[in-house]
Amino acid sequence: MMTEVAPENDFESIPGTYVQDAAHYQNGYGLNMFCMSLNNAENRAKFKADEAAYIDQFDMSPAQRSAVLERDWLGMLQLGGNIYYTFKIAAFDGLNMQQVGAKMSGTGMRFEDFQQMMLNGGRPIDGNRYKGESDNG
Amino acid sequence: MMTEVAPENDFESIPGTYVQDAAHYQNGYGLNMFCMSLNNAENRAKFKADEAAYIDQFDMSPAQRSAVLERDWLGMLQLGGNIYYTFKIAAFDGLNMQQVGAKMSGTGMRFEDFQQMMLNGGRPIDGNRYKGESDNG
Amino acid sequence: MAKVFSGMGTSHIPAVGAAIDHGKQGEDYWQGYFKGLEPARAWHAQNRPDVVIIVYNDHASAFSLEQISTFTIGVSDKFLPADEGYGPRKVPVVQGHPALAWHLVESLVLDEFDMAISNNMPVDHGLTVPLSVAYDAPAEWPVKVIPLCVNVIQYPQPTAKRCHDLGVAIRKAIHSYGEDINVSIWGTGGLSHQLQGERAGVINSDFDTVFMDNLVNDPIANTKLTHADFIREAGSEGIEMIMWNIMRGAMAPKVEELYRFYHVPVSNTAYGLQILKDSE
Amino acid sequence: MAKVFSGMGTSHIPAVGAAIDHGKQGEDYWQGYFKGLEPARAWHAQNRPDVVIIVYNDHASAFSLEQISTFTIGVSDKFLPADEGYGPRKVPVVQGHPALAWHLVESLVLDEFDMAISNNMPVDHGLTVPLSVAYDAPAEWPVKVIPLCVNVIQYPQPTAKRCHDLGVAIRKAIHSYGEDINVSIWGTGGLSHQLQGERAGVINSDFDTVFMDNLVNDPIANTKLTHADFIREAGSEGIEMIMWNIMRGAMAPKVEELYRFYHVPVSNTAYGLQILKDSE
Ligand SMILES: [Fe+3]
Ligand SMILES: [Fe+3]
Repeated sequence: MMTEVAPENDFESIPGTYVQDAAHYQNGYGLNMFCMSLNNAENRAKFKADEAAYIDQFDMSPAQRSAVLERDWLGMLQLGGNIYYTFKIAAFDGLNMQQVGAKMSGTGMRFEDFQQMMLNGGRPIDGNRYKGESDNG
Repeated sequence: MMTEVAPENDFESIPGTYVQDAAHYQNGYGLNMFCMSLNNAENRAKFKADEAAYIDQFDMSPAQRSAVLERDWLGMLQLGGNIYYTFKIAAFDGLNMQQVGAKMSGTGMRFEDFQQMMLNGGRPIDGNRYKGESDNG
Repeated sequence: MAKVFSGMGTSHIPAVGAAIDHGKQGEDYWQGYFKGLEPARAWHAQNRPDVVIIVYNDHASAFSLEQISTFTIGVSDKFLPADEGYGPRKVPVVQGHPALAWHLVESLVLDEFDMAISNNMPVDHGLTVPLSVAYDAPAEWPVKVIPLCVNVIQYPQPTAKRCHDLGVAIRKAIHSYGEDINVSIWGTGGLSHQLQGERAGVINSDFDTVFMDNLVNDPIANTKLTHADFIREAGSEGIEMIMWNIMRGAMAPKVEELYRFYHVPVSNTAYGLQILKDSE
Repeated sequence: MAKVFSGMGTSHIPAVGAAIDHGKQGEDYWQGYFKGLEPARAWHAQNRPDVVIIVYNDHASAFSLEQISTFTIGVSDKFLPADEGYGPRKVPVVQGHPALAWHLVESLVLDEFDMAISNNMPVDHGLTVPLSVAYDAPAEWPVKVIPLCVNVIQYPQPTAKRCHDLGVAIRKAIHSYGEDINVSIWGTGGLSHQLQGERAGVINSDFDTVFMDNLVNDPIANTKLTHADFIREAGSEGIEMIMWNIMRGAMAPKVEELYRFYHVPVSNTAYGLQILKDSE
């Protein structure tokens, strides 16, 4: 984008967060449209029958393709995926949002630990507002 | 509609004009969606093969159905049709906008007369602003 | 003439719908949550409007990245539960109110809100979970519904101020509708939550509390929050809170808070519920 | 920084496209019309912007009654000619400018315009005829294009004032775009015409002339016209003229009129063309 970001919309400084801005939209378009296609039961059956063949219909990069096939949840976000879309794959796999949450933490966090963190009141906001403030833990 | 019309948007007083408002939208929805389907070449082929069977797919009243099959151009508008939509049927029939214009005039106007009226500067606005002002001629 | 009957803010967490649909309300995890809903449900049982405008967002169910509208009003007479990836929720079809919906569209566009109109809009958990929150699992929903779908996913979302102003214009539109009916408005989504990324799971109860306090006493304060404020403080999906501003804008300048319930966690989210009524 | 290079108003009558596509420019009916375009085409040959924002309406080609957005910006890198019922026009694919398009979306939404975004938007005669007017029939269009699609079919259309204000906000957005490029804006559609009903064929040259005069000297006067004014005075499809207000709003408060051409009839329509440039 050849444009100046309004200072109040500096998302770059927020840690561990992939904002759905124009660049993200453009990078993730094909990936997210694939995810959305799983709203349809017929499409889910096709994906189930042959994942690799099914996703070949969509305009996705090799890295996006692998991230989907390997269920690299964090990688999908980094490659333009949006959680509301990529969660369609999690639903397909029978995973819930906390299971996916643990996998996206990028620290090898176990589901049980993520679950306990939520029961304890969630990931603390203190230390997690700005990059470099902490380890997002 | 259970709502008062802002006085500046009193369209009822305009002669020979079917404004695409909420009531028109609701009345004409199925008819207009049928018309729009003719944007697709496969659909045009199906409509060509059997007009009556093709339009049965759409949610249209018997009166709308007949108006389409009989090419009652004014009737279609009175039943909720919008000219941008119903003109798809004219395009299908190979008619141009002046031919349809003549047919909609509701006075049995011939195409040649409509054409000449346009060459003479169009239908005059004077006498055609308010219902009852003139015969819209 | 129609009047504004009540306002409600509520999160629309899909897990709440799943808990109700699969009869889990009695489980340890859910008991405290559903107990907190009881007073709200009792109030809703006694205080039933004719129509509810549900301000919600679609979660890649009806609308994709192909076509994103800032504000969309559903003008159909019915809205089917959407298949979000695991089959549609087995909840009643939502009955619309086309006459009021069209009146809203007319009034809002003439008031310089650039609305989109949809006649075919399957509704996902964003809309149906709030109905379950209020009415549990009836055979038919007891109210008619006008869906008002807001883009909260794609930056740039409408600003917090624009959302409040839309609410103010909705109030004006309701008050100019000629039939004597009661219209409620619900703002849904939030409160603080982040579903995605290394920061997934972030919760900011202080922010949520101040936001709900401001909705009662100082709604204009909530219109000054920027996109980055929401995303940084309330998590990337916490920005759904802008939809509560639309609800609040449609209420009188002074309101009474009839009930508040706040519960952490529900799934990865801070759950909030607030029932508001115009002050006399 | 980018700047506003020029503005143009032009009708977008499909018959003009058909005349060009089928080589009828020499026929008696068309000679006077195409002669009147010559100075405009000569000017466009010498004065080429990098990008043109084409404000137009879709005619039941890309969008149906199912989903109607007030203002839609096309953010794709290309836009295919639409099949309007007789196969797509055989004109070049329209090349987009996603970076500027997204900048417009961001700037406009933050300025409280409730835009819709489309990534898949075949373009009909509303957009391609103005390109043919300016550039005839080249192998590739010589400019990149950002389509800005306006609802002019379904009441309530945006008001004449809202359209002007959108233009003003577009000017601000262009001026805040970081690349040194020239951006033109075209308002299309109109002038007076009514395609439908017993009053089909109505033309109001006095109204058209005053409207074009006002675009030069008193653009605010054109923002005071109501929906009924346009429909009554300029015909039911004459309301397309609101799109010229968007163009005018994006120009400086004072403009110079470089060229005007007015011709009746083209098909059932009064054809108008006006090229404007900011005054120094
Ligand atoms: Fe949500
Ligand atoms: Fe047009």
